[in-house]
Amino acid sequence: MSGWLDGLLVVSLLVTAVAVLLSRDLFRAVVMFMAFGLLMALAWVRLQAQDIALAEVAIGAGLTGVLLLDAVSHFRRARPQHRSRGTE
Amino acid sequence: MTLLMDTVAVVLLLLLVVGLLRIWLGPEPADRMLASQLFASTGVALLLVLAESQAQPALRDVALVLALLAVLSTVAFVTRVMQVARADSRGERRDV
Amino acid sequence: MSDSLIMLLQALLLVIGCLFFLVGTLGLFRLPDTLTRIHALTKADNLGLGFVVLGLLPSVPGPATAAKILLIWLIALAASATAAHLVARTVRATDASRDREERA
Amino acid sequence: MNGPVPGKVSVLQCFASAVVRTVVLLVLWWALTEGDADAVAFGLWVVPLIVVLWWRLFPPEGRGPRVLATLAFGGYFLCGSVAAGLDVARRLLSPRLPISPGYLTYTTSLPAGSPRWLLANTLSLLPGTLSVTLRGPQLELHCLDTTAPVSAAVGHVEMRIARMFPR
Repeated sequence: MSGWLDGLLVVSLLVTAVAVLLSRDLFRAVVMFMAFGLLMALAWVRLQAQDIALAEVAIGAGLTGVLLLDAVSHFRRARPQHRSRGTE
Repeated sequence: MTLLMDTVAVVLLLLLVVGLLRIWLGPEPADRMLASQLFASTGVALLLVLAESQAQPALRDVALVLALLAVLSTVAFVTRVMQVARADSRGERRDV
Repeated sequence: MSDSLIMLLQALLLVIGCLFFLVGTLGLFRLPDTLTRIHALTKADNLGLGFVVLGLLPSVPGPATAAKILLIWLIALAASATAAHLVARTVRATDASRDREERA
Repeated sequence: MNGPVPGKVSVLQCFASAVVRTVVLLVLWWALTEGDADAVAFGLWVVPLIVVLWWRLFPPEGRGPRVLATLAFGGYFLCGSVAAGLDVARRLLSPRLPISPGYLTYTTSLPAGSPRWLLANTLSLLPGTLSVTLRGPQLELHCLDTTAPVSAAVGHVEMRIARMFPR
């Protein structure tokens, strides 16, 4: 069963990494990156590196997410035509 | 018991991966934040289950930190969006 | 005898927890708009986490650890209730400002 | 606005509040360190510091919540959140998706401060309601099913919270 867990983890890490790179919407890329941070932490857990997992959760999923979200909203206010709400 | 816990972990990870789709699709930014909330709660459960099945008590601390810090990103998102909405309602930004 | 009974109970609680997580994820996809998705996600996921925590309780080493994982559940509960309120308020505010834009 | 009213809090209440806060923090420390004996000495240093900080940030406001009513509310809340989860599951799993979402504004009679926030936050986890905005006594809710008697249920929760906080 652990093999399944590791395989799924590897696949989802690759998927999120590619998604972060390919996303045209910056906000989506940031949220994807936060998801990537959490999955990375789980990967560290599976590699028996609990201390790195703790740091990854705090920095990758927590603080970097906050900083990037802040940066994106500044950027979006500076260039309003890049707003994701493209329904009109 | 360990087998059951590992199975539970696989199921939770699978649900988490399905949640990725909502981050990708989510038409509104709020939908994407919601999916990241799903990531936080499922991640906490996953870490607690792994702490038992791998017998690593330190993972409970990781789960605690995740539960505490996941809100921060939501708060950051909300404060920024609310500022933009408030600026909108004051009529500062009519450049759409 | 009672050991296997407890294990059965544990397995049952863990499976119920997984089912609630499944409901939460399903809600994210079946429901039509953001606010109803917040409903489903907040309620189902917290309950799922609660059942998983209950299922893990018998196998933790001591009462302090049991208290700790219950504490983690309480924190997750408070965090997600607050986050749900905040996201809902954001949705309301952006809806309102979009209405204003359309009227303008 | 929600600071303490001067002259209202007696010395006895201050003492009781200090004891309760210290005990709560000690239990918290015990749980966080998983009962580790090496960490106890450190905790005995940290806990008084945090009590002082807590005191300066949130001075005691008269009597705290009633113990029995709080326990009763905790039990009610747990049952309610299980009911909420089952309710959501039932609606999602039925093929017709029986929801009729909508807003509802409720005017609460609870005093400002923690009782109102407790009401707003717990309602998000109870069946069919989600708090959206809280402006003064006006609580705007989003309901999953507007055909259900939501107002009565909210009134019930409100009454239970009012019982926790002595006037």
